Amino acid sequence: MKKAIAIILLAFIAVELFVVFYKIPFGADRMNVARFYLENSPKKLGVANAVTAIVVNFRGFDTLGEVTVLFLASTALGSILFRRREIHTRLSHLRTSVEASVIVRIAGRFLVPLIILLGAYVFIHGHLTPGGGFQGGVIIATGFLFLLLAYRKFTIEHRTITFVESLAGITFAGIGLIGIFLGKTFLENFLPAGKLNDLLSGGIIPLIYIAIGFKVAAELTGILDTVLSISIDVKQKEIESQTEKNE
Amino acid sequence: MVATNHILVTPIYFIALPLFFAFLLPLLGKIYKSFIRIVPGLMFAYLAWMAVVLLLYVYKTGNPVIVKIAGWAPPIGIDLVFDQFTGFIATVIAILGFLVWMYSYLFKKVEFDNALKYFLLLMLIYAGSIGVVITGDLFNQFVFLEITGISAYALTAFYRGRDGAEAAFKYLLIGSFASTFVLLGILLIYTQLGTLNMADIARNIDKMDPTIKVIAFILLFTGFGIEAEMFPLNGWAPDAYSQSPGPIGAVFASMTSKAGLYALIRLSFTIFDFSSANELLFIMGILTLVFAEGIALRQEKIKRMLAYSSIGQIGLIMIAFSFNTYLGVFAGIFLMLNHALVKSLLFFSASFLAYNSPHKYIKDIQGFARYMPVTALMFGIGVFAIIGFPPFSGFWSKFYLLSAMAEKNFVILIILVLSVSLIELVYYFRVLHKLYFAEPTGEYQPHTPRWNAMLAMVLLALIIIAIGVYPDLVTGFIGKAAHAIMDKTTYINSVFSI
Amino acid sequence: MNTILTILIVVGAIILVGAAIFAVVKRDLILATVATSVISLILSIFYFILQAPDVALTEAAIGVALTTIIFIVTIRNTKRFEDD
Amino acid sequence: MSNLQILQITFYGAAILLIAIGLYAVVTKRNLIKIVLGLSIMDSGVNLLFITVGYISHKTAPIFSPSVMAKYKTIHAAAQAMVDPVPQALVLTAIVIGFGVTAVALALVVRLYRHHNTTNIDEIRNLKW
Repeated sequence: MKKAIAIILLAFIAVELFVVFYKIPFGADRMNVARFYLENSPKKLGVANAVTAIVVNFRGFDTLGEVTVLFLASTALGSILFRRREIHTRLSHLRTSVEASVIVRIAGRFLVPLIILLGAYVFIHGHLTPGGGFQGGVIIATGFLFLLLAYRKFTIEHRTITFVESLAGITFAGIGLIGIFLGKTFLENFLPAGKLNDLLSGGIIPLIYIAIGFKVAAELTGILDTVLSISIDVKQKEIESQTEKNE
Repeated sequence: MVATNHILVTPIYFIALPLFFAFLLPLLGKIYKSFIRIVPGLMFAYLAWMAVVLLLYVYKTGNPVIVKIAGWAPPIGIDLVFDQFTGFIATVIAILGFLVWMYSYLFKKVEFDNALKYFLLLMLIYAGSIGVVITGDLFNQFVFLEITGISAYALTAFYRGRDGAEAAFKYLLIGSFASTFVLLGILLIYTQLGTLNMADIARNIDKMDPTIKVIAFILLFTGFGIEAEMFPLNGWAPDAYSQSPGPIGAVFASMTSKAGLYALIRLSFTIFDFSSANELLFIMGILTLVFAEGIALRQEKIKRMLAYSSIGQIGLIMIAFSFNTYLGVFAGIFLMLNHALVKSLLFFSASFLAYNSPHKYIKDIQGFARYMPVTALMFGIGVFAIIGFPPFSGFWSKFYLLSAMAEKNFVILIILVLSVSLIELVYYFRVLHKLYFAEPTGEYQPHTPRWNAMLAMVLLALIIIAIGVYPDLVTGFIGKAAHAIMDKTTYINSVFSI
Repeated sequence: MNTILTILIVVGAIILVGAAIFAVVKRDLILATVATSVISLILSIFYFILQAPDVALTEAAIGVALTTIIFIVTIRNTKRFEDD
Repeated sequence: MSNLQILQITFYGAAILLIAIGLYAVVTKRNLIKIVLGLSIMDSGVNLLFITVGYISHKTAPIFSPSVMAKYKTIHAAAQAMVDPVPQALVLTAIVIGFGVTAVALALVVRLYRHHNTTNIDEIRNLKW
């Protein structure tokens, strides 16, 4: 009964939304400010990828907020799950009950550096090709995820993660603040724009995107590490309950 | 000078500094542990001072301070608007942020790791709330709303108790609904106008297809309404208020709900031009008020009671704004100020009362006034102020509200507001009676506030009394703020004149 | 876009909606999670067709890989099956 | 029907159905993980809607790569042949934010499971409303 009402109500909402969106023609050009972005990201900023120019410069403030959301998520995860460090190191061998196969481990030895290199390539070329700090950061985090899953002894020093995370965050906000100290505005470009499609072009944009790349990689690795350590906590609990029974 | 870009005083610092120090704090903590408490405090103090300076500047010159970001003038880039209205609310939030920090400086459960997270989250929820208020861009407002939301979820689940996670999950669910609605609304506006800047949208709103305009308005109104604790989507609020650490109740009342309300008001007053928006605001306000005060009467736990009373105040504020007259808006802003100050004082003092009662029930606080006279006195001042007795600030806010109603000849509404005040009187005095006149059940060694919490509460009480005795302290600012929010053209022109 | 691509897109959309319904109805949460990663995969192809390579990359990396991983870890540490 | 119309119905329909299915899961399902799954499906629907709206037929991705510049010669001509980049930038932000919210939600689920040993919403007292 409840489900039927929900389905009818949602069908109504869906139809209503569809009717509204059907009024918006598909594939039509309705750019307004976007026209300006497209014209000026190569001209004024020397950035080939217009999405990068918007994400990092025109609407860079959103991106600062977005990085903050990820930072918040990793902090929140820590505060919600109460990671217990000492247990973590003592029981880290419990993360995977079965060791990954030899093939996986050997493949990992060759693959992981390549994955990390690919990630770095993606965020260094963020202003030229598709992808950038976020995508590159995620790719690097996937590399660390592989390590965490394949090698049961592999642990990530949490201090390093915090250090990279903080440093990258300060770099992002700091580059923004330099703009103010130079008498310009927050996050304004203060370096020469350079030639379009050169690696060294786009002023501060590649710098910020590299900082974002490091930050995202560190944050996501931290999140994955925290999430994967849930199982350690659970196993710890099981062991505790078993020893209680035995006593 | 419309746009200031002073190196020491610029609205951008309200967001840039908390984020910068939030990223820096884990490193600072490694150098010297107490930095994690001191550095946020210095920052909050600086920002509160800066807010006052900026507000005085705006008040004296009459020019809003508008900064562009990344060097692009709106609508190309994102802009921050610190005008008489947003500036006033931002200043209130900034001052309360400093007081909340002072209150939690020696917060009891603070061990290193937890303290780090607590102050991080406090800084980020502060940056998010001020960001929602001063940003001039709709999508940017969404991002700040998300920052506020996620820090609020984390703070709700901050304690290990079993109910915190439940409250946080509930909050997260409804908050995700809100963000989906807001996103869809932003998308609809973008497809029609191709811009995300609020002033640009307001300028071109006539160009929107009428149906799409209505749907976009409803989506955004619902989304922001959830954050503002509007009926019927406020089921999360009492749980979140009562499960979070003591001072965070004050943060929710004075910062996050103010940010949501601001977004709602900006939406109805500036961005859209519906005359029926005021009626919608009015109806939702009445429903929120009646529903919340009715439930507050039946609450057994002190923090839940305060939470429902807080929702009721939000309803009153919505009603005041819905009149769309100068006096009504004036009363609304005064109510916002009063609510932020008084609810913070109530939550500050009540969290000590609740902390010492084992199950947080009102009946457990019998005779606590003997053991913690100052806290009880502070709670008493808060109660008198929120009901609207002179000489507290609440008196003036209710006075202006009633005169706004009288001006419009809303006799029934006047009766409603007076009877709501009576209901408030009943449930607050029940607590006061228990606090002062009931016999204590046994010997207590209560946990009493330390000097920092005491100082924060006394400062708040002094502000409340000062405004109550001498309302001209704030009426000038509030008057200009009311003019600023009602004057759509000036807002648009000043944004585009930089 | 030409006709063949159009047909492929329609088929993709049907799979997309089918996967979403499967994800909601299926009681085995692991399979439901796999269905959502299928959704992300098709979406990222759609984004590519709609000339948004940046978003396609992001969706592929976050939606297909990371979200799925954290869901699966959570499910492995709670209950695998949904019960009424 | 022209191709464009079919595509319009397909993309808008798929996106809105995703939102509706996600909403259905959030409203009716009793399993916490299913609810979070519903939220992420809902987010995906909104994101698809954004990208669909930004698409302009017969135009290319907004990247001024050497090959594009060789084809169109001037920046102005190339800019005329590109899709709207703004929704793409917004979706980038939205995807990352959605991931953050999902991670926090799942952490809360794990904590609820630790306290109550269940992921069923009905067996957790306060969550009923």
